[in-house]
Amino acid sequence: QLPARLRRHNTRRSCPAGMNWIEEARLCCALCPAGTYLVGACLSHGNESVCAPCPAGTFRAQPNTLRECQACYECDRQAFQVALSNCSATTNVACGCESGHFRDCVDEHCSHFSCQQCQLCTGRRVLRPCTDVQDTLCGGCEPDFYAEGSECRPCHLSTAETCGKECQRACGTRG
Amino acid sequence: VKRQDLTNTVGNHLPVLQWEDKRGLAFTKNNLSYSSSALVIPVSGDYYVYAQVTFRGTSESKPNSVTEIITKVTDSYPEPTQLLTGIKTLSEKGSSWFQPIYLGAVVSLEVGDKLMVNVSDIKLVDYTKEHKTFFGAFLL
Amino acid sequence: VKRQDLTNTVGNHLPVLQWEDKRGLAFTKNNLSYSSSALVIPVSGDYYVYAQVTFRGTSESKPNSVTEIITKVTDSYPEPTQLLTGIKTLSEKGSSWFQPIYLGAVVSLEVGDKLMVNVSDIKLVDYTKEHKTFFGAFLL
Amino acid sequence: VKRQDLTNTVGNHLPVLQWEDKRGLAFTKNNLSYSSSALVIPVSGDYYVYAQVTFRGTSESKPNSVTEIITKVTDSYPEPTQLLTGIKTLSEKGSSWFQPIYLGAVVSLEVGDKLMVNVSDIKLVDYTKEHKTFFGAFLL
Repeated sequence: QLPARLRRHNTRRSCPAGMNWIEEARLCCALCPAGTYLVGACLSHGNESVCAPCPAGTFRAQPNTLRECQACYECDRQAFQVALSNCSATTNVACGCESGHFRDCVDEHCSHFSCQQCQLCTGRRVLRPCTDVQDTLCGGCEPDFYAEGSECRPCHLSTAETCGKECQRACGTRG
Repeated sequence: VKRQDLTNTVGNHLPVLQWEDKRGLAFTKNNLSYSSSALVIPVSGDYYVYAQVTFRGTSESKPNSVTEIITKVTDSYPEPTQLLTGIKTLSEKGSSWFQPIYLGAVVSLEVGDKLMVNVSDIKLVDYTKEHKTFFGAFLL
Repeated sequence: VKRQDLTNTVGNHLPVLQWEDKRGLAFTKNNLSYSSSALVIPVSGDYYVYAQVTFRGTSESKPNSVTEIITKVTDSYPEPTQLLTGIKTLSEKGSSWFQPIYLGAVVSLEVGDKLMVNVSDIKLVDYTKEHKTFFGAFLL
Repeated sequence: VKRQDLTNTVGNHLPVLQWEDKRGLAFTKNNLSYSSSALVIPVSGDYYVYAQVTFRGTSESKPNSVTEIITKVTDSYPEPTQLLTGIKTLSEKGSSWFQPIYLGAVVSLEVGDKLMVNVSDIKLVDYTKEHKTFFGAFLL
């Protein structure tokens, strides 16, 4: 009679897909779905775990056997951030900038940023419009505008006395 | 940490931070409880008390300095006692700045004592992520 | 800490530090082991986890900010969890700069959980002296 | 911490801080004693050792950097061992500046070992309030 083959004791991390090892029960239990967390182990190998929905203000984006849900982040109102999408049971809050603002990143990965107002290209060509991640890029003066210092001024506001060389070049001689 | 309601000062003039004590990474156990902005000491003894506050702001909202104080309030004395203090002057130039202050030490506490965290300006406290601003204690 | 091989990132996009666990002041005991950049938790419980990273560089290599994050990786969840974060903007002017960030707090961990330290830029980490950059944990 | 007598250097060139060990929040117990600027270890084991030094000064007295080192002196070796180091370059512009440095970690110590805190410049240490500069250790 063949020696009874010892049933391999359930060792840690040998659970099939869709299950995790639960230390206190020393069993492989089914994962809790995203949006929930583990409140109790399954009663026998491979069965359903006891899961509960994430409390308000917390989430779990993936199936899991964790004992708590992750606290949602908050958007930084001091930095003029807004919630692009609110926290749900399965997704963290997504923060961004209001329209007309762009992200001024503090670190390389832009996990920290403040929202700065897009610059307006008054009287200038827009070489690159403002986006969520970069400011407007303004070009030279538009037609019917002339350069005065760092500004572009409308030709029609200039007079013979005030229309200097650059103005005359851009706007023609003023009558 | 959680979003602060901006009216909360007690004891000395510096505002007191409010904390999340259940959700996410936050927890209390062994009768060390949290109520109205304070950790309440369940048994007399020596505790390692710690807190980190991440201050942050824009160039417009940059003070000369930021301060974090861990304070004890006790029934046996009418005024709060400052246990640990971190003060840092700021010299950042950029459009936004970040400044963490970590404090931690052993203090002798009595049952019923309350521990709180005061800050120089509550509007400058980064409450957006629980792992940037935190507060805790454990009995030795 | 030890000289970093500059290719090592896991989980979220920030690179993970590698550590010396035997020589000099470094040690592990009571089954709290170190393997592939992580401390491995031998028994479930509450741990005080801490790390200091000294960042340093020259004026040419000075970023806007430096960040240190203590992260947990667990079999129970496919994504790493950020436990503690320190971010500091830099405003030093001189030819070289130093910026230490210390983090420490109590966290609840399960057997098999792995703890790691992520940094914003591994090239800026001062690995030259073990007493300037260090990482550890102990069971309460 | 207490007012420093400005002559006290031992071992390596950095001056050693002197501490108040009885009055106010300061205390020693379980045979962990204090003598001539050092905590004396009563029993071999792993200790969590920590210290915060608040450096402060005026614009005239602002060095490039400030340094805090927790050092071990032992009978079994003639030179001090640097256990923990915090170094920070300064870039404050204002008339006065504050810079706290916190250090803390687990170290293995032998009975009779002495722990001290060295600083880059003793005149820049804020000894005015016990909760701004402090030093301690506890056995795990």
